Order: sequence, then C-alpha cells, then structure tokens
Amino acid sequence: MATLKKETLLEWYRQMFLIRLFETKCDDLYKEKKITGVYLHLYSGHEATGVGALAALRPSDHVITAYRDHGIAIAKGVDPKPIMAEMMGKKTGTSGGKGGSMHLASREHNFWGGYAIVGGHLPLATGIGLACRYNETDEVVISFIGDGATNNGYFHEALNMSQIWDLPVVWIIENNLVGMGTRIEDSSGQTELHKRAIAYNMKDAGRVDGQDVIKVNEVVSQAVEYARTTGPVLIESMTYRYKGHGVSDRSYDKRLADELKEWLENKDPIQLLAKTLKAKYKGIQKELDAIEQQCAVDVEDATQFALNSPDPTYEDLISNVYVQS
Amino acid sequence: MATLKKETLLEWYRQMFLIRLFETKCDDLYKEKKITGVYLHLYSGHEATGVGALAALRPSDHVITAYRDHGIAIAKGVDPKPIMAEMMGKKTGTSGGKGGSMHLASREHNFWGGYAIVGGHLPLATGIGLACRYNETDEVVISFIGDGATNNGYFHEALNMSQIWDLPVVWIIENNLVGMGTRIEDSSGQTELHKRAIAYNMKDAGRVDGQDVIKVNEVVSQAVEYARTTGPVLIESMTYRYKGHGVSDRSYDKRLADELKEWLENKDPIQLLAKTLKAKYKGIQKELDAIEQQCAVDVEDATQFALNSPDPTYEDLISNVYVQS
Amino acid sequence: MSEKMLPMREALRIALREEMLRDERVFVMGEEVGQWQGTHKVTRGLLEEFGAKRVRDTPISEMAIAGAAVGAAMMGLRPVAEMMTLNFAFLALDAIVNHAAKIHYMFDGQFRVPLVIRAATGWGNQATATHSHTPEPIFAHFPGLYVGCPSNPADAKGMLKAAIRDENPVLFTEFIALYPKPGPVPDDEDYIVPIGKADVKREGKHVTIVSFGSGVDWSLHAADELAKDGVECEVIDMRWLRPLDMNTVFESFKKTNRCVVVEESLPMYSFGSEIAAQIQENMFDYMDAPVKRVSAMDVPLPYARDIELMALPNADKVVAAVKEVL
Amino acid sequence: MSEKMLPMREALRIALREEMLRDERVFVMGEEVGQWQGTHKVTRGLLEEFGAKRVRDTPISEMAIAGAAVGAAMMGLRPVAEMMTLNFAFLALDAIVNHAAKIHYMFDGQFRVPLVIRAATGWGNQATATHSHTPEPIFAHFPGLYVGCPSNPADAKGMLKAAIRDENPVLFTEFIALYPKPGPVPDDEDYIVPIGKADVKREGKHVTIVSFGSGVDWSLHAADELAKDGVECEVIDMRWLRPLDMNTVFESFKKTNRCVVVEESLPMYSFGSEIAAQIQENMFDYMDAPVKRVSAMDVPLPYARDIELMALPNADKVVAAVKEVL
Ligand SMILES: Cc1ncc(C[n+]2csc(CCOP(=O)(O)OP(=O)(O)O)c2C)c(N)n1
Ligand SMILES: Cc1ncc(C[n+]2csc(CCOP(=O)(O)OP(=O)(O)O)c2C)c(N)n1
Ligand SMILES: [Mg+2]
Ligand SMILES: [Mg+2]
Repeated sequence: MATLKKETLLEWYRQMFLIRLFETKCDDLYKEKKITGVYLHLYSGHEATGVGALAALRPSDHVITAYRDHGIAIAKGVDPKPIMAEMMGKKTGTSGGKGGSMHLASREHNFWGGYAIVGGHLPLATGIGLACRYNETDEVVISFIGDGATNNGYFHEALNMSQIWDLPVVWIIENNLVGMGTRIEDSSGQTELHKRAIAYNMKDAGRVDGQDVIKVNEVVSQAVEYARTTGPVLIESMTYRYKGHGVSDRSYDKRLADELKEWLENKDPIQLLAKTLKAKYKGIQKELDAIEQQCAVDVEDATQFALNSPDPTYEDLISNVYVQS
Repeated sequence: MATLKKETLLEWYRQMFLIRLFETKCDDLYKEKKITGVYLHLYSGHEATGVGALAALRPSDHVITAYRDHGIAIAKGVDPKPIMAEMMGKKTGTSGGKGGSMHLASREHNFWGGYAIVGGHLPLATGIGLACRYNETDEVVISFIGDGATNNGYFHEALNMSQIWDLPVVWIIENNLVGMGTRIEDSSGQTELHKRAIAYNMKDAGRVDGQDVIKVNEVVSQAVEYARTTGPVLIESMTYRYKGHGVSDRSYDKRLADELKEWLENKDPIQLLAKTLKAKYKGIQKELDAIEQQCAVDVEDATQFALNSPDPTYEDLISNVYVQS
Repeated sequence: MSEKMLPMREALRIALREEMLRDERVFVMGEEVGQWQGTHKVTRGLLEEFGAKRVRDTPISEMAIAGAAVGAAMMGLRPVAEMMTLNFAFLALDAIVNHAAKIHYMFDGQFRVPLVIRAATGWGNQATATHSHTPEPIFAHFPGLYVGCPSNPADAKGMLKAAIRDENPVLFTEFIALYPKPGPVPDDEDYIVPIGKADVKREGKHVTIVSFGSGVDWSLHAADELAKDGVECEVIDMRWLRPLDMNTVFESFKKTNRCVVVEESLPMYSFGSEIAAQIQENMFDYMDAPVKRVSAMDVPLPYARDIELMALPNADKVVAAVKEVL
Repeated sequence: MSEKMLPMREALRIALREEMLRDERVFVMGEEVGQWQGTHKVTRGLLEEFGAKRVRDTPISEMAIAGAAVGAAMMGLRPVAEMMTLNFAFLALDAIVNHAAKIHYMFDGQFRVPLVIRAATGWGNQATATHSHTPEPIFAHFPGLYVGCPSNPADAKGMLKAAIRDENPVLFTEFIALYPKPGPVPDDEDYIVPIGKADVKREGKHVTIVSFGSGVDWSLHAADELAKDGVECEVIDMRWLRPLDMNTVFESFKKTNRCVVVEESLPMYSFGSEIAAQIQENMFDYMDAPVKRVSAMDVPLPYARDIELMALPNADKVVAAVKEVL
C-alpha cells in the first residue's frame, strides 16, 4: 500500500461510489418501471472486488463475468451512458438493447461480456486465455465466478483446461456466501472455495477480504503477474450481496437482516476506503465530496441519456443473427 | 491380511483368473467375428481393483461402472453365460442383446450397469446412494471412475452432491494412466487424482496399489464401512490396461511396449496373488491348477451357451421402449 | 366433482403435495425448491411440511440433478426433479436423453426410471436469448421419454399426477406466463389427465387449431375473435408432445379440412413441422388448404420489450394464419 | 479441374491441413486429435506437421472444449473443435446453442464466433443407444448456428473449407459410415461448397428424393433400382440443415409433384418433418401425393446386429416409400 498514490485510491473510491450510485439508481428505475423485465442483479456490496481486481489489469487485458455485471463494466471503464441505456433496452445500449442487464459488453474495453447461464462463461475465459497465448501476447484474462457457480461442471472443466495449458487466467470467485437462496454450506462440500485449486494443481492465491479494495488489488496484482508469465491462479474474494439475488427477490433484507447489518456497518467497502483515506490524508473530505457529486451527475446524465434514447426496431430484431458475408 | 482366510484368497484368485480368461476369449471371439461391433473394452490388467473392491461389499450393496464392465459383472457374481451372450448380442444376454458389451447389468446382483458416456453414470451413483439413505438401509454403492473421466463435469457435480448429502458412495478411480491415448499428465492438472477429494472436503483414502488385490480390499473395506455410517470416500487405485482402449486400438502394444512389459512382468495382479499364496501355503499349486481348469471350463461353457443362444427379434427391437402400464 | 379456482402454480403445488402424501417414495429435488420455496413458488410450503429428506435443495449442478434423479428412480424412488427453467435442462440433455430415456430399453427392461423432470418454460419477460427457450420439441425428438406441457390449472394438476404415477420418465414443462393464471381445479386427489391424450378445448367446423401450453390461450382468443366473423374454430390442446395424440387431430381435420398449428417454440424442426408433416401424410385427401404454422420468429430472443414481443406469436397472428387457410 | 479419388476422411484431412496452411489462426482441438491422430483419423499427421500449439489434445471435457472454442473464436482465432462423436455434443449443447450461436446476436454484433465444431455422426456399428444418435435436427432447430453434413468426399472438402472460412459458428457432422468411402476430390485449395446450397445429385421427373449425409447414398441406390422400372427420381442432397435451401426442393417439386424425404435421424420433430411441412405449406397446389418420410425407427438403438439394421433406413425402404407416392 505504501506505494499506492493518492490519486489511485481516489480513483478507486470514485469507481466504487459510482457503481453504488448506479446500482441504486437502477433499483429506483426498476421500481418506476423505467427498467423492465424479470432480471436485474445488482453489484452493491461487491464493489471492492471488481474495482480492486480490474485495477490490476492493463487496458489490453481482458475480463469476463456472469450476469452480475454492471459494476464490472464500470470498473473496466465503460461509459455509464450506454450501460444505463442497455438496462432500458435502448438502441444506444452497449448491446444495442438486445442483451439487457445480464449481457453488457464492450469490445473496445476488452470486456467480453456478462453471461446468464451459471458457469457458461468460464470456458470462454479459458478460450480467451488460450488466444492470448496463441497470439504470443502477454495479455491476461480475469474471469469472475460466483460461489454457487463453482459447483457446476463448467467450473471443473474450464479450470482444469486452463491449468493443463498454463493459460493466463486469473479466476476470481466472488464468494458472497450464497447463490440465490442457497448458502454455500448447503451447496459446496468444500466451503473454502480457493482450496478447489488443488484439484487442478493450480496456484491457490487463497482467500482475500473482498471488501478491502487495497488488499484485493494487491492479491490480484500478484496473480496477474503470475498468470502473465506462468499460468492460472485461483482467488477467493469474500464479499457480500447487499440486495436480493435479483430484483424479484424482495425478502432478502428480512431473511438476512442481522448479517446484512453487520456487513453494512462494519465491512462496507466504500466506507472502509473512506476511513483509510481520511486517516492518511487530512482534509480529504472535500475531495471525496467532489467525487461523490461528480458521480451523481454521471449517473443522472446516464439516466437522461438512456431515457432519451430510441428503442430498437424490427430491423434490429432481425439483424446480427448471422454475420453476413 | 492376517485375518484373510485361504478360501477367500483362492476365491479372489478364481475371480481374477476367470476375468482374464474371459477377456482373452472375448478378444479371440472378436477376431473370429463371433463378437461384432465397434466397441469392446477389456478389463485385463485391472482385475485386482475390481475383485478386491467388490469383495468388500455385501450382496445387498451396489455397484455401477463405465463401459469397461466385464470384469465388474463377473466380480459381482453374474454368471459368465449371460455376460458372454450379451457380447454376442443374444437374447439370453444380461441385457437381452440390446445393451452389448458396454451395457451389462444385473438387477438381481445389484449391478446397476455399465455406461458408455464418460462420466454419465457418476450422478446415477449419487442417486443410488441417495436412495440407500432415503430408504434408511445401510447399503453402500461403489462407483468406478476412469482417470480420464475425472476431468468431466459429471465427476465434479456428482462427487460434490454426494458429499453435501453424506451419501454412502465409495468412489474408486481406476487410474490406468490413460484415457484412450491421452496420458493423465496431458489431461489432468492434478495427476494425483485422489487429491481431488479436497475440492469436496471428501474423505480421501489416498492411492492404493491397484494390482494388489489384498491391499485394494483392505482400503476399500475401510472406505465401505466409513460410507455406510458417515459419507462418501474417494480412492485412487493405480492400475494398468493390458489391451488397447478398445478392440479398434491395435497399436497400443507397440506404443506402450516398455511400460506394458514392466507391468506384465512385475505388477501383474494374478501373478502377484499367486506368489503370495505360494509363499504362504505349501503345495497350493494344485489348487490353483484346479481353479484355472475350472475357469477354462466356465469360459468355454459361456461361449457355447452364447453361440447357441437365439438372436433377438423384431419383437425385442420394439419392446421396452416404455414400461407399459 | 367439486373444484376451486386456483392459479396454475397452486394447482401444481397441490398435485405435488398430494402425491407426496400418497406415496412415500415421491420426493422433490432441485435448485431453490426448499428454503426459497421454489423459484416459481410451485414448491411453496413443502419443505416445512415434508422436511429436508423429501424436499432437497441442490447445488447448481443440472447434470447431477438429472443424473441423481435417474439413479434414485432406478432404485424405486419417484423423484420429481426441478430444473428451474428448461433452458438449464440443456446442461442435462445427456442425462435426460441418454440415461433417463434409454435405460429401460438398453438393459431390456431390468430397470425402470419413473422420474419427473419439471421445468419452467417460455419467454416474454425480457429474459433474453439464453433464458428464453421453449425447446420442448428437441426433447420430444427422443423415444423413451414422455413430454407433457399443461395449458391450464386443471390439466396441470391432472397431468403432473399422471406423470408422477407413471413408470416412465417424463419431462414436464410449465409456462411461466401461465403460472399466475387462475382456472377451476378439481379437488379430487385422484384427478388424472392421462398421458398422451389431447383435449378438444373448443369445437368448431371450419378450421382446426392445434397447440399446446401458452399457445392454447392465444388460439382460444383467436377463436373468439374469428367467431365474430362466423368462423368456427376447433381448438385442440395437444397437452403431450410425446406420445403425440394425432388421432384427435385427424378426427378433427376430417371435419374441418384445414389446420393452423400454434406454438411458442422456434419454427424449424419443431412442433408445427411434425403436426403439419403428419397431417399431409395421413389426411392428404381431406386437405382443402396447407397447414399453416404460427411460431416464434427464427431469431434468438432480444431483451428490449417491444422487439421481443414482435418475435413472439400471439392471438392476432393466429387470426391472420386462420384467415390464410380459409 | 484436377482431382483425386480419396476417401471422405482423407478429403476432410486435406481440407483441415490446407486451411491450417492458409490461415495461421486456424487450429484444431479435441479429444484424441493429436497423438492418437484422431479417433477417426481425420486429423492424422497434423500434430507432426503443425505442432502442439495448433493441434491440441484436450481432456474429456465437452463443455469446455466447445466453450473454449467460443472464447478463442471471439478473440479472432478460428478453432476447429472436434467432438469425437455428435453424441457427446449433447454435453456441449448449452455451449453450442447458448453461446456459440447467440453471442453475435446477444451483444448486437460486437463479437463474432467463427468456429467449427466437427463431430462424427450416425449409427449402424452396434454402438448402442447412447452412441447411436444422428441428432443434427435438434441442433439445426436453433438460429445463429449453421449445420452442415456432407454426403461425399468432394463436398466434405468444399463444405469444411466453407465452414472454416465463414464468420459464423458451424456445426459440421461427418457420417462414420462414409469416412472410408472414396470419391473424386478436387485438388483446388480454394474449392468451396458454399454454405446453404443444396445439390441435385441426379435429375428425374417422377419424384423428388430429399436427403442428407448417409441418406444420399441410399437415395441414389434406390433411384438406380427404380430406374429399372422406368421411375426417374430426382435426388437432392440438402448438404446443410441450416440454412435450408428449400428453393432447390421447391423447383424440383414443381416438376415431380411428389417427394420422399430420407434421413438416418429419428422420425419425430426432425428433418423429414420440416421438409414435409414446408412442401405442403408452399407447394400445396403442386402436390399429387403426400410427402413420405423414411427415417430410423422411433426406438433407442439396440446392440444386436440384426435388429439394429432393422431399425435403420436403407435403399429398400426408400424404394418402398417412392412406390407409395407414385
Ligand atoms: C445453469 C444455470 N442454472 C441455474 C441458473 C439460475 N441461477 C441464476 S443465478 C443463480 C445463483 C448463482 O449464484 P452465484 O454463482 O453464487 O452468483 P451470485 O448470484 O451470488 O453473484 C442461479 C441458480 C442459471 N442461470 N444457470
Ligand atoms: C462424454 C464422452 N466423451 C468421450 C467419449 C469417448 N471415450 C470413450 S472412453 C474414453 C476414454 C476414457 O478414459 P478413462 O476414463 O481413463 O477410462 P479407461 O478407458 O481408461 O478405463 C473416451 C474419450 C465418451 N464415451 N463419452
Ligand atoms: Mg454467490
Ligand atoms: Mg483410464
């Protein structure tokens, strides 16, 4: 941490704060029926994992994740405007309104998308890593994985394949203790998920406090360097889901009241970083205030942009089923 | 071993010898085109694993395996006659000639079948174990697994599920170092396959010398008792495939000449047991000779039975697609 | 016969509960079926009533859910495994087609696989391409399996009971859009809608509309609409894609000589293909017009509401198709 | 154009090799494709020539093979992934249908997935129920994917090259029974058989026989047989199940007014269903007889040789079907 610049920490603060605001806004817009559909999975609570991890990458490095993807898009540098437009199914969205909240992506940012089939994107990460090696670049892929997803066959096959081919993939389990309503103890024989690395003889980077953006960044940075030169790494980042599984899960705050309170009060990643910053830099509050205000403006701009964007049309419905040659 | 009776050892010798002869006969019959079709996977070399493991079971216990199933059927006590008839696709076969060499089974022996989709039978074992617990019996299932199969998603999902439900399944990897032509080093990140138990927090019974029927029996017996009362166990049994992957693999003996020689000469399970018996019991050779002769008669009887059995008919082709109510 | 007005999800829940009460061997397993009370609340209350032995939450392991259900069924239990949505059953295709459907045959009758795999199906909620399949036809392609899909609460109860009591593996799919829709449901605990029997939902003499699941409502609405113009539609709910009760279709067709097939599935190699093929093959001399097919458009489903709806069939499209064959 | 007589497996091998020489981005991956030289020897010699980077043996991990190929293709490589047999592609259905086929659409064109999944298909070698599928139609049900299946060595070369060079994901299936069959193969390194074009293999005016893969030989043999009685069959090899070149079928049908569809797949919700449905829908006024379908029997495949053959289609069954429609 000694070597981290103040600007770096402030940038992480900005990203985490922006994600939080963005997600809160999505929640509101859903209630106002401006965002519709059955699925909307918020990243609130996970910010330090996404931001700390992606800060370890170069722009030329890659990331792929599941459906809980809004925060990942933001942390990889995608403009909130097309992200919000995608939430509303607008033509200006990252995926032209055809992917929706679970399928954000940005080719130019090397963000290879959010995917809704649990585990389905994991072999894609293996393939992306394979291409990095094949092309003899030193690029790296980060692939996020839900704790629940680690019990799926895709996990096993994708991680094993990445190991036998020494691919530059950093596998990060975002262990928020639950998949939908199923606690990790009820779904995984092994609840220390990083230990699953042994099954592939993969480098096990252990558990990291996923609420501490600085720690996350440190562990992931080491892993990224290892992956660049050597092979895959498995990391388990302990985090927490502040909202329900998705918007249709409305009882989570009753169900998990005590636990939720504990995490919100003592382990909130944004508050933790604010505390660190304040302890270190006198008078930083003003800078934080300015960042927060800018984030609010950005989210509001994104919302207006999305609201004012056109819907896709019949032409869009039938386009891009195939690449036309 | 101290407690093993001579009759027990002789019975194991008989089973192993019978399997070896049976498989050799299958190979001959295939060359004579009495057994036809693309698939025929011989158990030669694996005898100690199958025989030692199944000797740990009670008749009311269960077994399930992959397509390399002839030896398992014999070791579970199925009469060689219907087994050989199944090889020839006869109506008197264990599966009425409809399953063939890869799909032997005997409901009355609690042999739940051989299965040809790699890994496909593993969740079936989980389900059988589930039924044992559900019915509040103390029955146990042994499920055999190829080393190659451990890299399939089925393995991961089935083992994890057996662990979270504490099911009475003994998972035995028959590690013959290869799946078809792919060496374990090229297919598994982790080559000490028993270590995959850690991924499920499953009891790891380690590696056993799969050519030593006594050792196999000892390790599996302990595992079976653990499974009965507590939960699943993973065992890795180191063994070797004397023949090609299947009958269509004709270059294996050139490909693997040195290794094959080493195993045949120094690690043959039948010779090893014979040596033990001879060291322990003077003049046992005569008994061994008698056993060997009886095995030859049994295989010949089975062959004649199969040759003289009727083929299935159109009625058989269309029957048992559904259970008629 | 006494009955109650209930939504389909409740009819299904009652069927499950009654069968669990009736037969100790029946149990439920799947993702979120227990503590969460079922993703679609079909298993609501069952964990409380029957306990964790008979209502089993599973990991996100579709291959193992289906495969373990097969193993348990072979042992004589009667698992009702839930796939959450039929999309996820793609991951279990091998276990369903190669194991559930084939084991009885492959071992020549030694084993039976009396299981039910329940799965929510259908689209229309912006669930996007990977979560918006109605792929019943690809499962019904394979012999050894039965495939049922109710269009209303009473059938939901009677068909699910038939599936659970049957000795064969059944894939049972439930349209998400139909879960909340109410309808009369018989109280009878032995109310069975037999496997493989279609239902004539409305009689008519000008055209036969053949459908299943969500398509039945569209068809009935279209029939109401067309009745205003004096067109009398006979509406047949196939209920089961396997076995497929073509006799009921043929009997109707002999009278109407015209047919429209309505399905929410994709158009190619699908339900409509098979119905149309069988009609022309068996009813050639009765055909006054070609069989028309109304189905989803041949595209992956997009997220945005308006274009998603454009891609879906509806009553208007059925009306238009009927007019084409008149 | 110079050509050589070669078995289909060799034509495929040459196509792979030439494309690998032509384009550095093309690589091969799958179970036993390298050291073992391919289960069906289609990749023979490639490991020696191109090395382990471009000829990659994989674990028995069908989900990951297909999924990794998708990821690599998105990055601009051109993977040719082998599934050993199409039966095992059941395990990869999700990766193929939900990812390979949908990613281009779902992200509105941002990504392309130019991959080929090769798989051996067909039955008739006592491979038994789980290893005896010809399930092309269930894959072709889904938009976003192309599905091709050659019936002869020349097409095998030209179609595989077309598949590798195309920007879309292609499922490419190869009948095991056809691998050893020789036929003339053009030497031309740019010999392309375009995606989505059917081939009239034999002209005739009395009946149109529509088929693909192994069915084409049976159809041609049947046509020879029928010619003796003066019946002139037009035989169409569809080559691609998606896109489906119905225009070629319709043009032929306008002339013959009769059709038989021949496939090795199961009968229901299948290739024959779709062809028959489209003919009656579009060619109603040209129909002199119903379209007949010849397919495998609707049973899982048994092991025993004789009854297995009974369940399979063959030239005699095609002859009988043609006689029915005349
Ligand atoms: C193959 C598959 N099975 C089931 C689902 C339904 N589902 C969506 S998210 C989810 C839980 C995933 O939990 P986890 O991996 O822990 O991710 P988290 O939601 O906690 O971020 C489930 C079961 C799915 N989308 N795909
Ligand atoms: C899902 C699937 N993929 C591929 C195959 C083809 N196949 C049959 S056996 C085999 C090798 C299995 O090796 P292993 O599990 O080590 O068993 P062994 O043959 O050594 O007993 C392969 C790849 C298959 N039957 N099923
Ligand atoms: Mg989670
Ligand atoms: Mg092996």
